[in-house]
Amino acid sequence: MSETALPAHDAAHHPRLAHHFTDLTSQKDASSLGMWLFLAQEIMFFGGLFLAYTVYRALYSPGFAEASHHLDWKLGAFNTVVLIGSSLTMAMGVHAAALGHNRTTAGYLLATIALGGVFLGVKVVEYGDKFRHHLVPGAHFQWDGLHTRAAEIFYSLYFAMTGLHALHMVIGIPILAWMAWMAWRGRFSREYHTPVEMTGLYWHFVDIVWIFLFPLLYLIA
Amino acid sequence: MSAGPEPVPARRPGGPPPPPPVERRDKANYLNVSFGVKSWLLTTDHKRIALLYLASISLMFALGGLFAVAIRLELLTPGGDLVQSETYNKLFTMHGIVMVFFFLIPSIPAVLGNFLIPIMIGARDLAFPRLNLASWYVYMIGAAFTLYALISGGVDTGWTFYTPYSIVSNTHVVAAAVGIFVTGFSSILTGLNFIVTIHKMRAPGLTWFRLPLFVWAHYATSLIMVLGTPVVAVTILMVAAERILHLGLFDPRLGGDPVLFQHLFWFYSHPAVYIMILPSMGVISELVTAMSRKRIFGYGVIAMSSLAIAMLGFLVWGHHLFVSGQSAYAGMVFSLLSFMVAIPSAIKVFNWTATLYKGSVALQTPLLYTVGFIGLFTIGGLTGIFLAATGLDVHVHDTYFVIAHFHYIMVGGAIMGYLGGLHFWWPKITGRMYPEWWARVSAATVFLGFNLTFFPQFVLGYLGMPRRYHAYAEEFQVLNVMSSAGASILGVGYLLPMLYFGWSMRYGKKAPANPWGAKGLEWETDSPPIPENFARQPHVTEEAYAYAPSEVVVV
Amino acid sequence: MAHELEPTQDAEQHEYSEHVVPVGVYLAVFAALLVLTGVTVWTAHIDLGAVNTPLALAIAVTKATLVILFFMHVKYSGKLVRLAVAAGIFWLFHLIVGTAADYASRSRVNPAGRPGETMVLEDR
Amino acid sequence: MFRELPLWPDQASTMAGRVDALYVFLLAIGTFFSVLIAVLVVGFAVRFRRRSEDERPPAILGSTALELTWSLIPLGIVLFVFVWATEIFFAMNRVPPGAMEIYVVGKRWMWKTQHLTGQREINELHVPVGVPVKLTMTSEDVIHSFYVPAFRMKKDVLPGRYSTMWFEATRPGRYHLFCAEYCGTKHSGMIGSVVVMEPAAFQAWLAGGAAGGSLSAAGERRFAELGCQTCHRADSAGRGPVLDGLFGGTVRLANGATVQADETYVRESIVNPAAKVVAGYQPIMPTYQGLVSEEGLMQLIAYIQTLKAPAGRATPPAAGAGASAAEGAR
Ligand code: HEA
Ligand code: HEA
Ligand code: HEC
Ligand code: CUA
Ligand SMILES: [Cu+2]
Repeated sequence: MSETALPAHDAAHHPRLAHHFTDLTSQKDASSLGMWLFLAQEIMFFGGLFLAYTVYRALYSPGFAEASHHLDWKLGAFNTVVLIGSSLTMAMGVHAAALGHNRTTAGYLLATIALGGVFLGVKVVEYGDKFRHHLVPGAHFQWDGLHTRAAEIFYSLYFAMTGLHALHMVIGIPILAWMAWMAWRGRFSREYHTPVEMTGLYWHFVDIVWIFLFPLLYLIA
Repeated sequence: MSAGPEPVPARRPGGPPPPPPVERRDKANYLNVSFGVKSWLLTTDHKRIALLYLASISLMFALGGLFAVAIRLELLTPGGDLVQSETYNKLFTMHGIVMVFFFLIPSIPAVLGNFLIPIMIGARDLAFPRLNLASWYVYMIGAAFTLYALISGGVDTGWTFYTPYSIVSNTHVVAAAVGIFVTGFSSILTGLNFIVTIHKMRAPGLTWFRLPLFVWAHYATSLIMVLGTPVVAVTILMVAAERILHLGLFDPRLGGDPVLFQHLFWFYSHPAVYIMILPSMGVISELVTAMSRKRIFGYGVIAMSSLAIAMLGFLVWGHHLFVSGQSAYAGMVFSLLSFMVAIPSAIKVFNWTATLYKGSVALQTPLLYTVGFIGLFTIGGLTGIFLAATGLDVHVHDTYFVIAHFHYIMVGGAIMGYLGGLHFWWPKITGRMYPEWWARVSAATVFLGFNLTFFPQFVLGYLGMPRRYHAYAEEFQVLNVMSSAGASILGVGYLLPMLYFGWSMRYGKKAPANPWGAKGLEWETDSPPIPENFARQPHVTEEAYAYAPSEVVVV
Repeated sequence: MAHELEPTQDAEQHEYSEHVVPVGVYLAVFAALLVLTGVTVWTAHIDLGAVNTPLALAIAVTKATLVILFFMHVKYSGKLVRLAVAAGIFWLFHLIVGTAADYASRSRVNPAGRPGETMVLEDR
Repeated sequence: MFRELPLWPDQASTMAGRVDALYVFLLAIGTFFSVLIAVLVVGFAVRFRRRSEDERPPAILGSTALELTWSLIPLGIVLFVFVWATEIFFAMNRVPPGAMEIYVVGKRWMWKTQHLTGQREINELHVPVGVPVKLTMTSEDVIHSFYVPAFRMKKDVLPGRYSTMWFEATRPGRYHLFCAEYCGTKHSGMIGSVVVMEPAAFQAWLAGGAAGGSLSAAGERRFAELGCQTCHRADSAGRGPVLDGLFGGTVRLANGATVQADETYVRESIVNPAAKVVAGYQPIMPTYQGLVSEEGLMQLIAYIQTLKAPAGRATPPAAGAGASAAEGAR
């Protein structure tokens, strides 16, 4: 066993380098691996609901089809486009950050927030509609089709899955706002913009979940 | 070997003030570097966080132990006479929840793992120190919810939360569920931190196959934590949602399927039993070599068997559902896969045994616990084979046979490993030696008490005494009395370390840097370690456990 | 000596490359995602029998892959990140397939049984 | 002394011996390996204890041959156990044809059993010796588990569906019946006994009190009370399908699928008729959920089972004939 001195963090080292890392690259690698592991965890988290969906869809396929017809696929499609758009602005934001363009980054992040807001707004409209039509599972659930129970299960899953998805967006937006603020204050640089990137990964993940939710919930033939 | 200039403590702008310069090496360590409550509650030093965890989980263990004492008292007599059946049901539920989620799952990883992994790999800290502190707070928040559930009246669903009972039970299921949900994230964050740390922070020269086996075991454990825990989190969230929002996912009255809940629950909770045993196996791998001052037998095989257990462990969850209404064909496949997990476990046991052969075995406390672990884990594991045998499990499922099986592994195995590790690294953690004589007495007491408590339960189980029974048939009494008697001995055995560990922190003999003459980076630094772990960046130039041999035997 | 100081890392040193993706790539991916969304909606409204759902899923997988590879830069990332992605997806797959196997075999092995029902093998 | 310290449960079914044999085998294997490991570990620790601080043990790095040995031997053993256990498991799941049928309803916290001949029991079950008995079980609330240690048989009883279990008792006597799945406050009080009787004694017991007539007769009355016959008439003039000969056959559904008409199907048709609509009919049948208890449902099923096929429908299996028929089938 031999040893060398601990790396001396001389004055030249980057202010964003934490004491237990030797250089920015390895610090960034660690963050990025950590974030991906977090996303793997998120996949499994949603996975439980996707499993429940798979099982009940197989058990109650006619009921699911019937229930799905009461969702407005046009709103769903609109939201899909909005969310894909927000993914694009997010990617552009990260791109700008990587080039060290702080102001541009802030602009793209704000656009992402705006699109996220639109998405959530549409969701609120949809949820309100479900409330009015007594499609919220529970004591007041009403269904005039054939498959009352299957429809109730479907709407349980609908609310659980879209609700959890929306919750992720609600968490994401403040983080985006914070990133936008930091970018506006010029905190990022070519060398150091890891937080923007990590936020981006999270936001894209949320987008991917919706990419699956849309056909599975709105488009059952 | 190159010596650079004396290191200058690093600091981040706006961060805490730099630790004192390292010239006063023998004086400045992570314990005395700063004082006050704040210096502990806001620390990002993995060593201090480990101690925060140690304190919290010890309290939780005492709490879970008190529930166990109450259970054993009630079961002294066949009539349900000590407590009401409602109370009894809450007792075993809280016992299970506290012991599993708040004690055993965090025990070794969050205490010993947190303390040792960075040191063992020659790093200054975990990859994400603040996340590490956050995970302790998350744990505490989860514990607070669970304690709230407890104080406001308890939960009575069993630690398994089976639906539809957990949906209709009128106890505080939601608070307990939220508690488990939240703690789950503490475990995910710890696992994530470990994985990144092990990948990214290893000292120069420390290649994968030079890693101590303790680190391998934690790597495997962390994989389970990250990939399994979220599933139970969302499942338990759905149960809470069923109660609050009346979703019908698991409620047969609403068209849901309760067996789906069982699938989801065990998809995590079976791998979780390996979260509980793998770290302990890691400890034992360290202890056998250190206590016999000999290279471990079959390093690569032990390392790989940890990964194999973690992987295979994800494929067997259906063995808890043999009589639940799962398809018999699925049962058959899950049974076969359960048998397969036995192989890597067997490999470990045999390799440890072989390591002792021709060693220079110090018969000190850590070794006593090692021997205890190997014996009791073997019995617990082999009875797992009984349970994995479908035709036999139909009879013993949900009887005391299962209770005995898992206490043999979790109390006899995992806790023995935990205590062994705590004794072994106690000098490193506190800089003091524990009193060896008392420690041996306690190890012997735990071993005897343990067997007297749980061996009779195998017999009870095969006789057909169902678990979670508040009152039982008369003919089961003798065996139950034996078990309760054993539990009181066991309790004394556990109380002793709590007392002498506490005593030793003040009065114990000062520990040298390497009291065991053991190999490993953690023994190269001071006891207790300095805040930055190493004064100089260590370089690793040799295999793990490279005890200078008399001869090298290649078989 | 400088390189000696670096902690040992996995074979590839840089998990995350500084590769700056041209904006054109982002726009192309965005366009592809829009088109695929259109295709999903379109195919959902024509009756393809049993093919509908697998097709919708296949399109969703394609879209997700595009997002992961380009927006999330996995195409330019190291092995370790790819491994993490693969692990997440594989485990999800495994969770669903493992459980579905139970439900599916309940009906297959017992002609009288249907999914969701206790299985009994009857010698009728 | 040994009355107070029992070590082995009663053996009272055809399964008990088979399960015990496997258990004894596993005990032998388990003891062998536990003792082997214990002797080696303790033996090595003592034999090679440290005698001086400067001892230098040899470095034994490992051995592929040994690793293979101690992987393959356990592997062989577990594969053997697997085959053996699976054989027993499938035998447990495969109900012999013509088994005598008994219906069981679990509810917090009691067991209610009904014989086809109409006897109803609470927390007791009388069965004849030497006759395969099939239990069709369901729960009114949460999951329970029907467990008779002396038979080595156990099966979870779930709400909303039927689970089946069978056994053939071999020794007259009174045995414990436990609820083995935790079901709430009085889970440990959800116990009773299974009384195994000689066939003659059992016949006498059956002849005793069948207060309400046979199970199917009770079902017939319920059928009339609930007004089922307004739609389901034997002459196919009703708005619903003819139920004669339905049971045991296959039914074509409106969505093209076919299902087997078993207990679960009939039960679902009554409590949730829209779930599976018979081809050629409108989904007009009202749901009877909440109007019929689980026991009532079982009576209806028993009744529908007795409706013999008019020409053309598949023949339903022998049912409702009680012990004698089951005996004949063996
Ligand atoms: C740390 C915890 C832990 C560990 C490691 C294990 C390990 C194993 N468990 Fe256990 N188990 C639990 C904790 C654990 N279990 C708990 C808590 C429950 C009950 C949950 C509840 O319902 O509340 C349970 C329940 C349980 C069941 C369900 C029982 C039922 O409810 O009906 C089954 C069934 O297959 C099972 C099997 C196994 C097997 C095959 C292993 C294997 O991994 C064991 C492998 C080890 C060995 C085999 C020993 C070493 C080998 C040798 C010495 C060589 C010789 C070997 C052979 C010849 C085979 N366990
Ligand atoms: C890590 C897990 C763990 C641990 C360590 C234990 C430890 C013990 N368990 Fe535990 N047990 C479970 C996990 C665990 N158990 C689980 C998961 C269940 C299933 C629950 C369910 O069915 O839902 C269960 C169920 C269970 C039952 C079955 C209840 C039933 O089904 O009706 C019994 C019965 O004997 C029992 C007994 C014991 C005993 C005697 C100990 C002993 O080892 C405890 C010894 C400890 C002490 C005696 C305390 C020592 C004293 C102190 C630490 C200090 C004292 C305190 C102060 C001074 C304040 N346990
Ligand atoms: C309003 C008329 C009506 C009443 C009253 C009614 N049914 Fe039905 N039943 C139908 C119709 C129509 C169908 C076929 C469509 C379907 O499956 O839902 C049917 C189907 C069934 C089936 C499935 C038959 C098959 O061939 O597969 C069963 C069993 C059944 N009913 C039992 C009952 C019982 C028992 C009652 C009384 C408790 C009852 N029904 C009351 C109209 C009725
Ligand atoms: Cu019914 Cu336990
Ligand atoms: Cu398990």
